[in-house]
Amino acid sequence: MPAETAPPMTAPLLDVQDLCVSFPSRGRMIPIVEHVSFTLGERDILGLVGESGSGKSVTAMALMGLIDSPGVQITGSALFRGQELVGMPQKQLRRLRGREIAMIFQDPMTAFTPVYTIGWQIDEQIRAHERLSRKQARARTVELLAEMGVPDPARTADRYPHQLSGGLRQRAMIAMALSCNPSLLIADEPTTALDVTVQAQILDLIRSLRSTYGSSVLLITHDMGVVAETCDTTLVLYSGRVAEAGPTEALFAHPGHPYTAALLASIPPLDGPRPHRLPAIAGAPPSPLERPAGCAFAPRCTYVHDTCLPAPPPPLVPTGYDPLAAPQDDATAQVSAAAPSTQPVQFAACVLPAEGTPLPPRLTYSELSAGDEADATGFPPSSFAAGEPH
Amino acid sequence: QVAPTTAPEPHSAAPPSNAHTGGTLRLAAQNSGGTLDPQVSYISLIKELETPVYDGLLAFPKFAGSTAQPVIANLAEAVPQPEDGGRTYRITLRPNLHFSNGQVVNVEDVAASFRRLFKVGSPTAGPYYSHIVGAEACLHAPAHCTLAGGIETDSATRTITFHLTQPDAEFLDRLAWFHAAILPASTPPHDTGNTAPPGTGPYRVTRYDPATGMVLERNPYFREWAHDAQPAGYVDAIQVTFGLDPEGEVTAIENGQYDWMYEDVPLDRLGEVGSRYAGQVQIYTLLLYYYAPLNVRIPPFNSLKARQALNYAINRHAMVIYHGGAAVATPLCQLLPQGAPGYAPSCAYTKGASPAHPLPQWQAPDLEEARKLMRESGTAGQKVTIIAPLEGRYAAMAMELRSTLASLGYEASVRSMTQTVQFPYVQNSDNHVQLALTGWNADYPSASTFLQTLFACASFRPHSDNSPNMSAFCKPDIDALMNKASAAALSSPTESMQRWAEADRALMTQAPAVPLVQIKRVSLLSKRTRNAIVTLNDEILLSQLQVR
Amino acid sequence: MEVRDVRKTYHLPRGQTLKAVDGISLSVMPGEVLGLVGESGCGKSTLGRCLLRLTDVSSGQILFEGQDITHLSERALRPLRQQMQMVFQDSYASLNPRRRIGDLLAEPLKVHPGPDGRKRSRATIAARLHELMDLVSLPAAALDRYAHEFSGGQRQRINIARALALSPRLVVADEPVSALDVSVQAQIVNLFADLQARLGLTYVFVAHDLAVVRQISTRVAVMYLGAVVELGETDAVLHRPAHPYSAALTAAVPRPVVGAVRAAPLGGDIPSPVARPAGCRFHTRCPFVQGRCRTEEPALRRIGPSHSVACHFPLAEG
Amino acid sequence: MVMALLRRLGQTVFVLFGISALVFLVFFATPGADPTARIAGRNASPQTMEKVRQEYGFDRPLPVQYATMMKKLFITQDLASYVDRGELVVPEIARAAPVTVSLVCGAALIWVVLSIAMGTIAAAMKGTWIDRGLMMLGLIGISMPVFWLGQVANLITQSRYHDTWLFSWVPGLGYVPLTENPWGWFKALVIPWIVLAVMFIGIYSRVLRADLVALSGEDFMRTARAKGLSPTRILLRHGLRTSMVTFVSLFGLDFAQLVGGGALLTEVVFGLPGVGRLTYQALTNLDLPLIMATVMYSAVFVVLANAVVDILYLFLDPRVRDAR
Amino acid sequence: MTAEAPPPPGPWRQAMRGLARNRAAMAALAVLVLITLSCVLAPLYARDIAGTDPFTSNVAGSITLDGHEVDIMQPNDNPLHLGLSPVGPTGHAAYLLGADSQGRDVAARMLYGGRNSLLISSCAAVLCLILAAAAGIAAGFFGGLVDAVLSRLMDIMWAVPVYLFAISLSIVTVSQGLKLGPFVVEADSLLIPIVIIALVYVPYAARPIRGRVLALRQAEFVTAARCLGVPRWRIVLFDILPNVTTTLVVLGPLLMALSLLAESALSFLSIGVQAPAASWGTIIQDGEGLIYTRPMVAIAPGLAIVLVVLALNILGDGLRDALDVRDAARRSS
Ligand SMILES: Nc1ncnc2c1ncn2[C@@H]1O[C@H](COP(=O)(O)OP(=O)(O)OP(=O)(O)O)[C@@H](O)[C@H]1O
Ligand SMILES: Nc1ncnc2c1ncn2[C@@H]1O[C@H](COP(=O)(O)OP(=O)(O)OP(=O)(O)O)[C@@H](O)[C@H]1O
Ligand SMILES: [Mg+2]
Ligand SMILES: [Mg+2]
Repeated sequence: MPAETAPPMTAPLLDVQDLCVSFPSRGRMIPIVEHVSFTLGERDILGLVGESGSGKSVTAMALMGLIDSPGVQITGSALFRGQELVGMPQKQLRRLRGREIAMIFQDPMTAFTPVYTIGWQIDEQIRAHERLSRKQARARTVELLAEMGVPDPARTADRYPHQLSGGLRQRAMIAMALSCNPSLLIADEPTTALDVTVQAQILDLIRSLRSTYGSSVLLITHDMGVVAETCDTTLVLYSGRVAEAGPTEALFAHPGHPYTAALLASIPPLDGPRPHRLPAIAGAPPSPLERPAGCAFAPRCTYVHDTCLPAPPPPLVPTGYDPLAAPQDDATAQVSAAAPSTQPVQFAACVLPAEGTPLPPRLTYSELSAGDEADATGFPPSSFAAGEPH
Repeated sequence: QVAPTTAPEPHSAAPPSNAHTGGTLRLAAQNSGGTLDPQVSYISLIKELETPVYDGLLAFPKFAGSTAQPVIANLAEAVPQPEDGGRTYRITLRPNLHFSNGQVVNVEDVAASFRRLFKVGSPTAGPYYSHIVGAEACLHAPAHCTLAGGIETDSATRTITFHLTQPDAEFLDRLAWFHAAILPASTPPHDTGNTAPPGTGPYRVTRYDPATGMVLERNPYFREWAHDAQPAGYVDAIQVTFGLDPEGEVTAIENGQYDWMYEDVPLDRLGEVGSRYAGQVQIYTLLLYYYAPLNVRIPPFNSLKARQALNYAINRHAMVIYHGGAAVATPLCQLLPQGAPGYAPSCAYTKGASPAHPLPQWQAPDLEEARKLMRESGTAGQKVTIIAPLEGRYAAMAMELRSTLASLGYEASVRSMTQTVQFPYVQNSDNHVQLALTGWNADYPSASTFLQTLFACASFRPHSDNSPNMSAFCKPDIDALMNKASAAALSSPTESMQRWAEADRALMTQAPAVPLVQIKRVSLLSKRTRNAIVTLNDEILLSQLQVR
Repeated sequence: MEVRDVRKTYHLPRGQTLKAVDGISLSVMPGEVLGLVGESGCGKSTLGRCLLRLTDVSSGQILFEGQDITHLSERALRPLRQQMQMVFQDSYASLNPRRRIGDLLAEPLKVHPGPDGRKRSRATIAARLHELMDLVSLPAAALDRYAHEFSGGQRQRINIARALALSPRLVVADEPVSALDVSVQAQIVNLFADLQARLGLTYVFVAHDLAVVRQISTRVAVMYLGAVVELGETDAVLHRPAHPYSAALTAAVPRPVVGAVRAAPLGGDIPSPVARPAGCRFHTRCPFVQGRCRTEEPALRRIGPSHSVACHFPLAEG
Repeated sequence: MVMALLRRLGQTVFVLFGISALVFLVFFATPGADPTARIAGRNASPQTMEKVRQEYGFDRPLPVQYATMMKKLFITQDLASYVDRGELVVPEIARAAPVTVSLVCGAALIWVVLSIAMGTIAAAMKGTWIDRGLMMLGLIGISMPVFWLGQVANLITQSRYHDTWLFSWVPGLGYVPLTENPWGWFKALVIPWIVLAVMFIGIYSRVLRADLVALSGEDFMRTARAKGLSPTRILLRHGLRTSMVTFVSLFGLDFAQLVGGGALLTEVVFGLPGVGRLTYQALTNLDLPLIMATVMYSAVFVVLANAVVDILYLFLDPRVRDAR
Repeated sequence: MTAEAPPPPGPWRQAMRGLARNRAAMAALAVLVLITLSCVLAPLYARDIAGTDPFTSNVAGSITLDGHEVDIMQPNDNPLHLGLSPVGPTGHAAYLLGADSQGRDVAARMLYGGRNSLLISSCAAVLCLILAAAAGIAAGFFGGLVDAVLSRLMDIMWAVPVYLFAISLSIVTVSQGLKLGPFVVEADSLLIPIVIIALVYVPYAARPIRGRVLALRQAEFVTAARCLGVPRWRIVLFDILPNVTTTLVVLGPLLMALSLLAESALSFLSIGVQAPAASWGTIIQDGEGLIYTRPMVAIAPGLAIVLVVLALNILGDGLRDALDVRDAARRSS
């Protein structure tokens, strides 16, 4: 577990506090990401899950300083090895980018400049950060490609992006990201565009990075399955806010937020008996403009009641699942995979735990299986809910 | 009008060899003139440039003044006297003449040159030389042209005898005309295009590129034989550059980059030229006028009253303004221009005049008379389309015509086409042109070219693009009058002149056209150019220009 | 519906050909849901389009209720369109952005005569529109709006409503939920199931997500490089796959359960459909490849009462 | 490859045939276009007209005339003008072409350099006043009719301010061959170059900027930024290099159109005896041989340029290279 | 459809709102409206304000300025009495910008000329769009032989530089008029430049439209319509056309700008608008002959052209930005 591999008492690799990103639109500031906090330890894989538009990519881009829309507002702090990333001058950021923090993107089809060879582009990154000759850089490139499992790496390096299959391109992308041995790799949906069989290969590769390169990974995805098999800790985003965070195992076993629970429940099972109908969540996530003042999930939540509605949104609280975990101060509540406490802690932004009515542990498929009992879990059948934006 | 800056040089057999000799004359022209073949080219630029290159048996005098009217001997020893009632002319060729390739000019060259006129299809072969015996056959079968019986040569006596089918009062002029240039007999019987055949004049063409320019250099075999007919040249070379537009040419001459421009000074530069470069300007009369032929066979101008109304109404003063004012143009209301043989000032259509009582000069439009005639003609309200060339001055004149027609009550419109297209278009009767706007200039001073060519029955050729009688006018009595005038030229030139003037007035009574304006050429020379001699027929003599 | 040895070849520049569908025969029984799975580019959509004659097939036969529709003209096909419809993957692209939803839904009702053989009146169309909106749980107000004003799930409902407007018996759904978020995907999958139960529809349900296919279909056809490699009852194919590719596919799906053990993934990438391997089309990636596989192409053969596989050495027997 | 070449050739021949047939037919359908009288000369006798008609074959059926003209144009190359008797059109074009090429190449150089500079700077400074100012300048350039701009330039440099030190070097209008006097060539052409280039600078800088801005939202640009490259390098090596594909295709077509005679207005205004002006003169005089020759010349150029652009594509865009 | 409830903003209305927010585009629109309006009011100006007739030559006339009788064509003060110059800009209502070489009021002619220029360019743009849309849609949607024939035709038209093409057509038609079967167009009709300009820009406009239609033909909503058994003509009319319309609307002002430039070029070469009618191009042409003495005659109409083309381009840009609703919608959902 990460807690064992990370040296205790050292600062985490990445410490994000209260990150907010808003974009101006028609004279208003639209908060896309609101008060997101998390930490990421050395050699840790953190999963960032959420539905489309929940702000995952924006969070990642904000960390990299890659958002350059005019008028954008980024507040909060993000300490990378003690260096503040938010507001860091571009020049300095540039030195970090690619060298200390690398990023790979969802669509390997479009992430390479189409008019240069793969090798040229990897060389370029190497030479941008290290004083190497062309030859040396190419040697490193070929070596990296080989390590990524690319067959015939020397020839592949001389090919153009469009000449490679999706899987190969994504490997090349990872090779490029790793070319300067970054301590942090941000992977924004690296497998979404790939086929399942190829996806499995890439996820294996990402998992192995930790041991071979000692990199930490921030893995962005919307696939709970991917998170379950890859990540140490998980952060669930819902409409730009953290809904729940905690060690993956704990979070999957005992979701603390109704959204997490419903999300997990609505995934059709591959094994076991087939549910008669899927426990779907009614409605759709709100757009950032129409985000409720209180809990963002309230309009779709079966457990919604008056305390959920007024502002401010419920803070992250430790879910009372682990009796050993001492309740922490609400204001400083945070996810900490490498916290001094030896016990992993799970947090949810929900009023239920505080009210003493935490969710029951996650139902297994077998429990969901028999016919209309699905409704007994509290999820109403699919319908056009009132709270949904038109 | 003609004001040569220096007096003509005294006759001398030797080429001029004084301080003014030598140097290169730099000329500018907007476009080239196509073929250099002197028997084919009908472009005045080429004629102007080739005047010091080729010679005919006779020539128009190369000096200015009132005595410079009749033709004089050139390659011929003397101007021949008509024999046989004007059917036979005997000419003796001067000895020791050389072409620029060194060949001696002999009588066979002369005969061959005339045959060649037909073989190459010279534009004037028909109108000018068809009276030579055998010419009709030559016109019909040019390839086998012999002119048998038409031209007899005797190399021993160096005589050439021309036999005509009928007397031709202008035969001598036609021997002096550019197309009658004498070329070596060996000249190919087709248009020589961009190469100039050898000539006899003081210069020869050494380079010609229609896109860029032309160079004339001295003809090494030239010895001056008659200063009045073909004087030796001053400059060593004449360099012509094509491509500048007139505005650019003016600027370039003002800046001393060129010595002479072929085109007229553009209107908006006249003021500047007249004030700052007055000393470098040559203004001289041309046998050129602008007029509007009225088609007398289709409405509304099949009505005499309508034609007269328009003649009364037109503001010829405005026409003068369009050409740059009174210094450059004169109102014209007769069909013979000033300077043409037979010209007698007469204006039938002006305020206070009538065909019966013409005034000597145009005064002002007479709108009242015009309106009255219009009422009588009953043609008001009809549609009239003016077919005019696109080019600037024509467009302005056409607009003025349109305004006048409109004020007379016609529904007038102007249709413009480029001049090359418009000129044949308005001639063809198939196009039913009511009113055309065009200009006419004489190849050489003669009354017939203005009156007979433009208004005789014979020169109306229906369905043909070549029918210079654009009015489709045909009055046998006037035709007879003109024939009489023409015939009289051989016997009594003064009577001939009077009769031409009479014919002019008779024609204007019928008003088959609206004469508008006669213009003068405004030519700009550079500061360093001297000795501009302007002749009636050949304009500025390039060979006589001197440069510092 | 039945297809017999259907092939579709695309002609690429430089004289290359791409066999998108390479000899597929299968039949769809009334009332069943046939799931079609396979990786991207294996020809699922092409097959779906061929079924509805939205692309012309290169060879083979398509029978709809016993009638050969392979070569019917567009005009002759029009009455049959009422019987078979399609729902597309991209809910946005399949709705004309410049027309109101009401117009879009009314379009099929306008061009096809009603059950009485006459043109439908405005009133019947309006009534039918409201019925349809009810059916897919959308408010009637949505009719006046444009596609871009809806969320992905809602748009997919509109697509479904349009497909159902003419009360078809067969619906081909081409990855209708792939572009949706899980939370919404479940709603749509439920909707499909509900509609089938209510209206007795027959589906051909294309998806690349095995879990979704399993949730909804009665039989599954697994496609690889333009051909069906395995066909059978859903649970049989997913839990006792007979083709190594089906096995790899099921194994590769990430499960939302921590600690789930997954078999080592398949190596290599899918070969380009332009240069399909000779012999068994899967031999380049097959962990159990043998000599025969490289030369001889296996035919789809029965291994159980309703289970067929195209493999020389199937992993399981019916 | 050979097939592609043959196809291209076939297309070219087809286009050339189409245009020439069209020109030919339109010409003969135009009343007043009969060149006989013009060739024969003013007041020529009917017999002379007849001789000309036979000599030039105007009495033959149109297809025969067409075939003869094509033969004279392409095979024997002795097609002569109808207006200036005896002037061969092929050498005439050959003489005019260097003028046009001089004009267009110089202008192209100016507009490529300036538009790339303007477009890139504007894209780099997106949203600032510099961006807006540059783009506005570009728009103004696009909005000025070239013949008018040329005249105003002439007015200023030739007349109004010719006496000042600023423009006293400006030579009179006209062309000076490069081989004769390189410096004079340059002086004579520099103002026409600028005037001709102005509009293209506007178009190209705007297109380039739009392209670069659109590209900046592309994934690969984001990748480049994530790699930690400098903004200049991203803009030039990734953005500009990719935009070059569009830029070159646009350039190829415009360049060809200009060399093919599209710079006619500039040539007319500045008295440059180039192909455009030649074509214009041919058109105004309805000089069919010259029209035919110049139109063929420009069509060949445009088709050729299309081919060259396609080949350049191969160099610039590896995706296209593989698609062939 | 129904006009009840809160009117849902359609894509068009949204675009218009977007346009209304674009200050540059609005300013451009205002300029265009202003210029159009003043051109429409040309007779009013000529008759009531300036008191001149801009269509009749008036070289022999005179006007009264500050109580002095002034000849319209003033003799030049030089010893040779060469040439006359029209009165220059007077600064008075009459002959505000001076006279041209035919003694006509340039200011009044500018307004009348603007009418023709704007009329021709807008009609040409519309006609061109109609033709291009027809050609583009036919080629793009039906493909096959139709596409081959149309594309080859476009190739042929493309192979001749636009201006050369326009000039050739103009020269042929301006001298003769057009006779198309029963339709006879007079040589001085404005229809001639309109048709010619529209024609020469068809390939320019048809190309993007064809491309768009090709994309649309592959679009899933067209497949969906086909799947629903919608007849082709309905697909063209309701699915293709509305989606092409944005392209058309954006192309509109740009084409009009191009047409205006082409018109002025043709008129400048005297083969566009035929005298005595004016257009900005013909006035420039008139001014060419006066450029050394009265440069204003050529400069003023030139500036007018620059202004209008500039405004049209800005408006076109604004429309393009505003009509990108599709992409905007994509981003926000
Ligand atoms: N530059 C920007 N300007 C304005 N809004 C933006 C910008 N970038 C992103 N957004 C908005 O922010 C929201 C979150 O976007 P983000 O890309 O982070 O979502 P995501 O969680 O990554 O979704 P997906 O799974 O689709 O990638 C979206 O609603 C998007 O429209
Ligand atoms: N119009 C076309 N022209 C050429 N090739 C095509 C065309 N349409 C599809 N293809 C090719 O045919 C093959 C099968 O495509 P198809 O769309 O049927 O795959 P699919 O299984 O639906 O994939 P996906 O899961 O990505 O939708 C692919 O390789 C595709 O590139
Ligand atoms: Mg994202
Ligand atoms: Mg598909």
